Amino acid sequence: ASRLPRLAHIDDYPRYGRQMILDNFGLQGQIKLQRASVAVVGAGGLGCPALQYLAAAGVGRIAIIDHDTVELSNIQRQVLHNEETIGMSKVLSAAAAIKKTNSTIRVEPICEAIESSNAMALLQPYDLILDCTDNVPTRYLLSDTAVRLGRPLVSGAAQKYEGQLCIYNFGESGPCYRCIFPKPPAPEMSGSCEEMGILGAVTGVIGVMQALEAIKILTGLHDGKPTLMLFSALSMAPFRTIKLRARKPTCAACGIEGQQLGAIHETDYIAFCGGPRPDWEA
Amino acid sequence: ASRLPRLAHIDDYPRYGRQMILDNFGLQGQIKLQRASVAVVGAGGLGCPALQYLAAAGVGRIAIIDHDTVELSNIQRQVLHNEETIGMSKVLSAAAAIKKTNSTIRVEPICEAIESSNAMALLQPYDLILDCTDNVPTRYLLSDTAVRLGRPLVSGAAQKYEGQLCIYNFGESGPCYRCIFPKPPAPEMSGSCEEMGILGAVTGVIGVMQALEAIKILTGLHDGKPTLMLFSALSMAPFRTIKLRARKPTCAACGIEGQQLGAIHETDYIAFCGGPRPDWEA
Amino acid sequence: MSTIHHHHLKVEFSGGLELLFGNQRVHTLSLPAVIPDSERPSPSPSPPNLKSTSHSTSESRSTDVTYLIHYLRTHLLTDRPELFVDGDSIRPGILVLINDTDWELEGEGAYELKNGDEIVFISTLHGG
Amino acid sequence: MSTIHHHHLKVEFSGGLELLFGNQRVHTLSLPAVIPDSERPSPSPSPPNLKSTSHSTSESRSTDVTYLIHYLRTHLLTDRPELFVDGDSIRPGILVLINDTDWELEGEGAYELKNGDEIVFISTLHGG
Ligand SMILES: [Zn+2]
Ligand SMILES: [Zn+2]
Repeated sequence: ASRLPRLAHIDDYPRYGRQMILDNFGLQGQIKLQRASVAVVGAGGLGCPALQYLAAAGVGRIAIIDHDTVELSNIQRQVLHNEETIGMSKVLSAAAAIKKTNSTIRVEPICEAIESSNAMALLQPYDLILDCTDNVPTRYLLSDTAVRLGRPLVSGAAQKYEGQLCIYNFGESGPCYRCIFPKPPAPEMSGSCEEMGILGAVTGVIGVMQALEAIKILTGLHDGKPTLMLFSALSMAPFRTIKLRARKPTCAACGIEGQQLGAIHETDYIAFCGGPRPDWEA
Repeated sequence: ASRLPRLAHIDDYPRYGRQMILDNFGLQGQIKLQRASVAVVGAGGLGCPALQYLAAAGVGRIAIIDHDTVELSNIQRQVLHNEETIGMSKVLSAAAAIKKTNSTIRVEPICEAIESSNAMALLQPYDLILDCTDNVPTRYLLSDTAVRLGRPLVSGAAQKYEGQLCIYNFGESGPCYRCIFPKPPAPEMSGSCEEMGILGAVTGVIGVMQALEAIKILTGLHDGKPTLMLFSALSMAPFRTIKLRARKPTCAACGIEGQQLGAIHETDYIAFCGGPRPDWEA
Repeated sequence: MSTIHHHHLKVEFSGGLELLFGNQRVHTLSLPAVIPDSERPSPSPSPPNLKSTSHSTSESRSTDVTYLIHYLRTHLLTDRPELFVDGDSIRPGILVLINDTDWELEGEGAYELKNGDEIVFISTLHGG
Repeated sequence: MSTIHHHHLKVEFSGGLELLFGNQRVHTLSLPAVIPDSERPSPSPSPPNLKSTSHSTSESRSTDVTYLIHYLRTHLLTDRPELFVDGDSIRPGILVLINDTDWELEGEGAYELKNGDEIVFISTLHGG
């Protein structure tokens, strides 16, 4: 007798009922989430809200990759950490919090700095990657790794009152980070080292949107069109969605062999301020 | 000697440093938050993320008003509750969670259903009200009460893949809920009783935005223009901001005496389905 | 007039209203820029003196939002008209937006449509 | 030509670029629709044969995004030009948007500006 696919636990039906009755979601959508694996790189201001909603929605396997420990200055926006977890590894603090939300999913805390030497191995097991980091070199590394592994990369960024959200390397023709930004910005414009400030709710909006986009991709609800969302918390119309170029045949990372311009250098990933271990406090 | 205003705890400087260095925020903004009081009505899908970011940002006094208990079906989106708090009062579950985030603020769990008989007394002590409820009668009640108390009302709503956000009764000329919707919608359109379904991250986006708007109002960062934000998670451009009418002189709730049309009836607040105690699961 | 000008419009429904329109959120329409009297909604007949003296004027009346609502009800609505209109006007609880602005700031039903206008009908949400 | 047509443009900076433009995010500009050769950026002179045969053509060249960048650098930039331009083009790490579309889909610098266009310059964010 043929067996219909079903959820792993009988309790999953009441737990996820509110989303399973949605149009085009259903039992099939829930099963897709249950079977999905997601790597969240960075357990800071973006990673915390993203992890909350991925775990609550029932994504079956979630990796949390970060090498930092919780500090008092994080609590203002990194909502999975709290006064009691100050000093603890961020991945353990975050993993404990989302396991309390959902004990039925597999949570994999990985307390390592992601670098060019380990990125492929760390990210290979996962269907989808969330970039919740806060520095330019790691953004290039994650994009290049997502291209090599053929994984979509849901990338969030936030500073001061502003945020950005983009899905890279998605579908047949979605661009990668290098397609849009072939060269890094001026170091003076990238305040990962100097202190720029951040309003917590701004990282909250972008982080939740990262979880939402990931859920849309995993359940097949995403339309696949490449867009960049800009958020500006103090503007009268705070959101703007931009239509983006397709993948560039000349892109050094994702272009067509023979047409590619330039090459990817290891040196691209060396943090240009403060040494090789960037601070992921996004 | 004149004493400059300062934060209550020496630890508040590292805790809130990332937002205090923002343009137009500063120590003054943090002191405004510390002195502010906010009532969050509904500790469900909207209330949970809103409470997280209000508490993390250092709002000095936060009331949580809800009469429900935590159920397994809530966990999919109500991120302050977890498997361990199933069966507990939502206000106690939420209060315990945000106290762990910030032990320096005053959290007031109020386990009561808000009704026309107690709304004025319950909400009078607070500078600002968040509507995180999920039914039409309570939305009218909160708007009318906000008008009578002269408080801004940051109102969020979400169902299925959609959300809405609006600030009512704000500033000199901001409209109230009745200015925009003088009469309730068709009961058939308001699925507070029947099950419409909701994607958790949609309530997350709207709830975080409610906290953000509240923080903007309390710190003086809001421009005061009346707008309605529409969110549609599956659209290519998911956010739309609408320019709204000013307060209506003819509004039964906030209009000018002598020009008002109609009157507010107690019966407006009787839930038209399922009895007088609406279910606040927003 | 020998040629009929048309306005191309984008009409969008949200907050559950799309369920009344074949569960389709976005519709593109082409409406004549000028509506003959015969096609206008006429629950209350025009006063006789106006009718007799201004035939050509009324023939050249521009297509407005009131006509659009009438048109949507007649041609696109697939379900339960009482949830969209209330007599000749829009049902309470529905907000009409003209190019991202509350229609009350634009003259409500009397707003004359232009080519490229975007009209949105939303039902207030309240849930979770 | 006896009258000079102007394009009214909205120019916006975000992602930190506003700091280079007097910390003002939104600027409204009025630029002539046609730019005389003399005012164009000329780091590399035109080839002589082109220059000699097409004087009237080049005089009627329309204002494009390349000229706008040159204009912004010359007239509005208050600080550190090397963070906005790199030689004659925009600095790496900055994305240009023309009416909410990536400029690469619109011809990049060669896009001819129209009245009412909205041009946004964003710097990629990376922080938290
Ligand atoms: Zn690429
Ligand atoms: Zn009113």
